Amino acid sequence: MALDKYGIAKRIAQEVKDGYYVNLGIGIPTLVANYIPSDIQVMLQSENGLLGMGPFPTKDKVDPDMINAGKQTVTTIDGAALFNSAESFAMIRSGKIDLTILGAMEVSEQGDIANWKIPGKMVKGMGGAMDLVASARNIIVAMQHTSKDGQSKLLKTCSLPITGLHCVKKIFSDLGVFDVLPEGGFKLLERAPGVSVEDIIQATEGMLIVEGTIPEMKI
Amino acid sequence: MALDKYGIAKRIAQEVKDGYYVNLGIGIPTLVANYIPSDIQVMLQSENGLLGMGPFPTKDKVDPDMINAGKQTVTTIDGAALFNSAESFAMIRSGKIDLTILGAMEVSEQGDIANWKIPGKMVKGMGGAMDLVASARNIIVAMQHTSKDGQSKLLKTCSLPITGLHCVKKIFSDLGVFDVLPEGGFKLLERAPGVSVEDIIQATEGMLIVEGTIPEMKI
Amino acid sequence: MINKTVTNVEEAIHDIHDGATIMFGGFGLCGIPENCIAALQKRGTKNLTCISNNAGVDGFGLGLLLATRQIKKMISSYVGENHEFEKQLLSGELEVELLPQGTLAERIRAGGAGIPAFYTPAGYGTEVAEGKEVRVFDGKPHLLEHWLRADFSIVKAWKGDTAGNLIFKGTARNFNPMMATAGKITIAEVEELVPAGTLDPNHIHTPGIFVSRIFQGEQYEKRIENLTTL
Amino acid sequence: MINKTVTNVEEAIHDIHDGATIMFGGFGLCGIPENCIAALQKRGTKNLTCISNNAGVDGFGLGLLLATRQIKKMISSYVGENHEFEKQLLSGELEVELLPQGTLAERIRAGGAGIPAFYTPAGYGTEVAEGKEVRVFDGKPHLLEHWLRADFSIVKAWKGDTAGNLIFKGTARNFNPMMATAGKITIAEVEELVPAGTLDPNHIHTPGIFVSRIFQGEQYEKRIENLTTL
Repeated sequence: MALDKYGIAKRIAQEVKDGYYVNLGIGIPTLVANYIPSDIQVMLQSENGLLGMGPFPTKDKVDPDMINAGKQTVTTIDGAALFNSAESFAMIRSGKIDLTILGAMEVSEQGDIANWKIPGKMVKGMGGAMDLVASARNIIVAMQHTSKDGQSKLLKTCSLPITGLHCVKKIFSDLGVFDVLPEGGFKLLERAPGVSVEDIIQATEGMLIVEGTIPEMKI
Repeated sequence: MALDKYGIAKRIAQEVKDGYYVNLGIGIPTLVANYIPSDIQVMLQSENGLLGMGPFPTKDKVDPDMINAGKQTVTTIDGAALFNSAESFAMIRSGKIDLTILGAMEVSEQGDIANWKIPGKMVKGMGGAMDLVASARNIIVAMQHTSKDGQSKLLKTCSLPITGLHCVKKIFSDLGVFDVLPEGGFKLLERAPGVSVEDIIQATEGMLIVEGTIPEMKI
Repeated sequence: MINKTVTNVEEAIHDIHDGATIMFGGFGLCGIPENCIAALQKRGTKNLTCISNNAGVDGFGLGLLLATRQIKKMISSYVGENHEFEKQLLSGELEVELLPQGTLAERIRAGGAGIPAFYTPAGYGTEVAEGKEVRVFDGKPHLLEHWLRADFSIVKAWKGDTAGNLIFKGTARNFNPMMATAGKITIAEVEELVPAGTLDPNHIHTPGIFVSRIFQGEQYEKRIENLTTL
Repeated sequence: MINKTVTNVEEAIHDIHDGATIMFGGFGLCGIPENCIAALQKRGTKNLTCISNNAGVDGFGLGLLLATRQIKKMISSYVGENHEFEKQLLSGELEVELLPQGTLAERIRAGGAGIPAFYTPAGYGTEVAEGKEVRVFDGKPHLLEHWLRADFSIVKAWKGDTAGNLIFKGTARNFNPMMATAGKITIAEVEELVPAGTLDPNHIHTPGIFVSRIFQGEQYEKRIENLTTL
């Protein structure tokens, strides 16, 4: 059975290593924070000006002056630092973030990502995503494998306006885990529990590479 | 009689107006601070990262972590702010300094200034002077009119490596006060006490403009 | 001491004219100049070009000025929270320039730092790159981006002093410090205005030289956009 | 908590190799990393390219490494205080690149901000402009300047915590915060090292993400260059 968004977040949490500085995008990526193992030390960066983001506050600790990039009320952990938006993106552009987790509407087999605009329909804006994908060393995407009407979102080429070229390193969808190869193509690494390789082939428009036995993911 | 360096500083102090942010260079400019009238409010900027520089400290208040751009121990006044060197020059380049007072080895009749290097002999470096002369709106120079061997330092063109082009607005020398005209030329505005127009003509190599009666300066 | 104090919000914004370009500090509803926005709505100043990371929400923040059609153009990075915005944009009533958030922040910082242009990798290969010079550094393509400056910058700080020095709190800092440097006239509203000499010079985020006018806001609602608790 | 603490200065500088490019914080003798400089002299690391606003004085600061001929090249803005420096420079033993102080600060800031190049008016029409691209913005000529980065940045702060966060004091801040951002490896020595969580996040000048190693210096002489009193 395909994963729900919590399942995707849980699987991605395994990618977070001890000592990492991590930027979490809006949506599923934000949920990842809830599943990071408690025995590793991680600093979450929020591009609105906070390094060392903690959990949501208890009701009595809510502070309207302390939010994350998704405009949710948050707290700080010991060792946190606050800074302005220019300093925040200085950090991002200079490659200090070890892992960046973003949502996406589409990803191409070349690692292009689209996540900010549907012409004529929806304009949210790119926020910090274009800066992140242009500079971060290690970008992984959390997304649904297909749209609500069943169209694949892992494509040969993106149909929507793109956010960045050749930047996505890994995809975690509700169906599986995929490396985006430097030479192009989605290499299947893991299947979601109960999802078959056949299901994934069906749901993937871009070039899918399946080598040997594909293990079921452990979450 | 020609002014000494204290006299030059005293005369320049009259150029400082209420509400000004002022940057003082090393040497005679630093002395200007001592003569600013006490009834006007001024903020002195030191490019090493201080706005709101106060007088030298008393012996018991000396702090090695609080110096000016000339590496002298200083104090802060109420309303002072500290910042890093990049922020300091952001302030300077964006034109927020109302008055900049610099020393010079030579000034040309076009307003070029040379004050950082004597080839083969002396290399101090330009420090912040090149940034200041390239960006500040209002640059005045404090200098001796002639070198120790009697050579004029107000020249047709600078002989030394220049610090900046077309930037000096006014010169205060030991002999007088001069506007540097936008079209070129030193326009004599005031004579130092006891110094004749003839003395000034003698000591000035660059184009000197003398119109009407030239008053003696009041200091 | 140089004194930047004005008596109230009306005096602070008295010369903001129709057609002005204005920077507004804030990220979402966090750290926005509530008092100045409300006063601008009351004053009815029109045809504004607003530079702000977001566009408020329906009924609060810049959403107030959108509702009254006082904004001609928005320069922002993310506007996903505002339905009125989306409506006016899709209908063509509102001009919009969307920029990567880091590019927006850096262009404003450049405006206040006297840097007319710089190169950044963000946006290469996207719509944002259209018409922009591309230059390769270390094998990586970058876009030439120009500074942003404004007729007025309106920022909101936690504490300020009469010399114009500002201290921000928490993530309400965001775009405020850069915007404070990039306005021809910079207006600061603060929660608490104190005499010069009260704030530790080592803690100041925005030196007073960048601030033209400062006043204590009458009241701060500080509306929360997404209240999330454990 | 991510912990950046190392036990002592030897561990902090253990991998600085001959030929390394190193940024040193400080303005004059104010805010310089005294302990690391002394340890580098002891270690004898050679052929260094040093990026530092000044070059110390005879017998203190970078003057120590000049005396032992450990420095191959200096990139600075003002070196007027050091006779050994002037001697080595005029004799051709020492390579020197002199830059306008604001350009030096901004190039280092750009290195830490991922901005490969920018335009500044400083130095146009002077020796500094030789070989540099000139471009006119708003009628004013500017020079293209590239970022500066280093193999190691060595900075000195007043207080630091185990997560690498730094707070500077007075004018000892100067070049330290920018340099902290521009080193492949950044070493911070501090007067007082405290546990993470002790410093107010709102007062931090350098976020810990930029700092690779931190330790408390054994002793600070803090020599004064020009003692001036009333």
